[in-house]
Amino acid sequence: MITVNHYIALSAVLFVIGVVGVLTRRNIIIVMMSIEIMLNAANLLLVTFARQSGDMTGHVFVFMVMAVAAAEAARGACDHPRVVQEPRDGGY
Amino acid sequence: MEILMFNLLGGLSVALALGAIISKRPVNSAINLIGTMFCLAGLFAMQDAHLIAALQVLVYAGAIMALFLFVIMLLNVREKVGAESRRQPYWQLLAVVSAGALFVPLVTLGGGKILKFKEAASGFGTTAAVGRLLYTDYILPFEIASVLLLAALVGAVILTKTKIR
Amino acid sequence: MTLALVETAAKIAFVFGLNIGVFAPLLGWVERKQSAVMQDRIGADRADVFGFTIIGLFHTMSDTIKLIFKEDFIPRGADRIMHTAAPALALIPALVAFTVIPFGGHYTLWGHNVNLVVADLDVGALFVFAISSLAAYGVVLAGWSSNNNWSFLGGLRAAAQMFSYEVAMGLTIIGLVMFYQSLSLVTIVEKQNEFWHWGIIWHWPAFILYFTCAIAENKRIPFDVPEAESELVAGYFTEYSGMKFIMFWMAEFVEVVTISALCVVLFFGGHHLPFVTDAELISGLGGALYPNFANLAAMGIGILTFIVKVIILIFIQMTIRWTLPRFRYDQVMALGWKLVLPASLIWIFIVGVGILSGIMPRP
Amino acid sequence: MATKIKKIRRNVTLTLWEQSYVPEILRGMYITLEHFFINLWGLILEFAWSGREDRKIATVYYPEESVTPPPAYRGRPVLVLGADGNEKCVACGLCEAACPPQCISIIGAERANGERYPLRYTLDGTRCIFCGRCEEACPKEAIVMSDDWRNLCEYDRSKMIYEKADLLVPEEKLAGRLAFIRDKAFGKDRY
Repeated sequence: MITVNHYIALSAVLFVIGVVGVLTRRNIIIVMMSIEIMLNAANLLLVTFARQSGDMTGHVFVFMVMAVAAAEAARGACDHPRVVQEPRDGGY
Repeated sequence: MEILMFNLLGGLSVALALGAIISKRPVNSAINLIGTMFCLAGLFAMQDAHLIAALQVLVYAGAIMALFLFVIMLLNVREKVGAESRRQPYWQLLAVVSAGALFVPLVTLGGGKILKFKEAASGFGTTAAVGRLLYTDYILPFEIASVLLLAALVGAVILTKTKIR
Repeated sequence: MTLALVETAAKIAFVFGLNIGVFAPLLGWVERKQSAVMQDRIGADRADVFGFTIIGLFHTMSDTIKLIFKEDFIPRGADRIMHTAAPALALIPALVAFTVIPFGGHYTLWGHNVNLVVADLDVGALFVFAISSLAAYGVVLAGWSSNNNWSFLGGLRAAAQMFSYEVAMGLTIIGLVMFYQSLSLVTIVEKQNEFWHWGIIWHWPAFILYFTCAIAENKRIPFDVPEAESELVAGYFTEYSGMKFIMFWMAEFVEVVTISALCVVLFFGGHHLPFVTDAELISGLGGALYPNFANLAAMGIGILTFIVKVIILIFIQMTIRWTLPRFRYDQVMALGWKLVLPASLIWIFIVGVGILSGIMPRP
Repeated sequence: MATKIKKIRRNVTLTLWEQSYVPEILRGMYITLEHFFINLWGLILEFAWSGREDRKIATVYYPEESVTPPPAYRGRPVLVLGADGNEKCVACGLCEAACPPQCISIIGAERANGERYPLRYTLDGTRCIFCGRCEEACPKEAIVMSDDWRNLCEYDRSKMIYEKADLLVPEEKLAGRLAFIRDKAFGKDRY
């Protein structure tokens, strides 16, 4: 029987992986991907609690998180080539 | 059946996320992360969040990761071998400490209260239900999100243009 | 339970057999022979068995045999794992997208309710777009892992083109979704029961836009810049040979079929015959006397109608492929972002106005 | 001579009708489909009975059918064998001199009646460029370009050096080409 605790545990593990990735890697793209892992861990938790409480507000929040992540990725995608072209600000 | 699926998808997502932050080449880590997104989409679908599962594949695995992969491939052209230097040791210490701090509640989770799922109401998580919520109660955040995306779009265009006429 | 399993297995076998067994090899032949007949040539007709050539159909068999026994070559410096995985990554999404496409309606056979779709998802149309967006990965990784400049350029072009047209493709469907009030493809087909509710009647601009985007998404002529022979040797599959090479071709052909099937479902009423509703068809076949056989016959007619419509759309795609020259790369991107995307947004607005003012009666 | 200058518009501005793509695409598709259905009908007729002329087919089934080249076609150069059984060549050496890649070499001799004839006439097929200068230079219409385009390739280069016996072709087989040369050299269209 799957309980909410299973999902909380999984979400925590994923979040920790994301944190470790941000703190240990220096490649800015991998750092951004680690942030995506953390966002996804939060999304999983939101969906789980939405399901547990029977309230779909969590889904709406996940939707917003996805919109923010998409905006961030779009910004990052055009930012990275500029950072790499001028490496003195330590981006890469 | 459910527990088997959870173990499979959850284990796979953790393994792929680990692969994403460990692997040396950015392309490999991007591929691993796409796998993680897929597994999470499966987990969303297991919790009756059908729209969110489809959006997870469409937005995360389809669009965001594709953008990352695109950037990595463009940068790969002038990638130097071993370009990545190690962080300072205290960063790694901080990583270990923060990971440990987050694992404390995880360990105590087993001893705590066990929250069980209720039976989902019919129509839970479908496109119609979530859409209705989005367009009634949460219309303002929804519009703000759309403005945010528009701002990101315009910003991206301006950032990449070297000369603006 | 077991009956449902058997039914699902039969439907999956039907969809896979139709795509991999019938359409994919046959389209290779059609593409050669149709182009030949169109261009006043004779076309492939040399492979024969005991002197019979049956207008070149044996070429599909001989090609398959040839490709199986060809050397499977991986260039030095290529990423071996990605190079092997890329063709599968290109082929699988094209096949998976077909699972939510209904190729028939609901039928009652001996008390068992049969719904002719592998998976009736609530988010059907969204699922198709989500899966088809993944098809880009196979192409991009193929270009990247080959360690070849032509392949790499082809992969980059494919990535930019596919992601651009995906946006426009998603937006062209919004008008239809507003019209039919559902994302589920099964519901959309059910609402096209009457001929006057077919998507093409009200939404023909959306059909033109969608068809353009779909061809661009599939990287076929006139949008085949990622594999432009005269510029990049063969684009992203320059370094592929044997079965891996043919998997890209199969992916392309399966996508042709998927696009046509999706068009049929969204715009041409799916399995419905024009002017005949499902209930009329079943009663016309003697539904009162032999309900089971009438249902079975209606099912056969429905599947046949669906396949005929798909074949007509495939024929149109092939004709376009052999009629038009290739766009220049900047023209492709300009068409996508400056013409198709604004046009689809305007179309959404028009549909909204039409629905609210009651000009477009919703089914 | 007055040169006729045709003006070409380079920066064509399309009309709105043309810019909307779809009608023009449909027009193009109409043309291809017209060919398609005419040829498809011919294909069906060809299955029923041989109705090759019902198709617009421009290609031929090569090994079974082959094209007859027009008389102006320059194939393998051959020596003309006269009606009397002797070659017309008098071993004057003009073709040898005219040949740009110098693939012809002649050793002349004299018959008992004083007529000259080539004892050996060697034409190196690996070097011939099918220019037809030998034919133009020849005063006796003894070497002409035949319409033979099939026997030009060998697996071995040594087989491509043609001796006199390989080159001789009876006059009646070359009648078309000979008439064409005469017309070209002495007729109205002489250049």
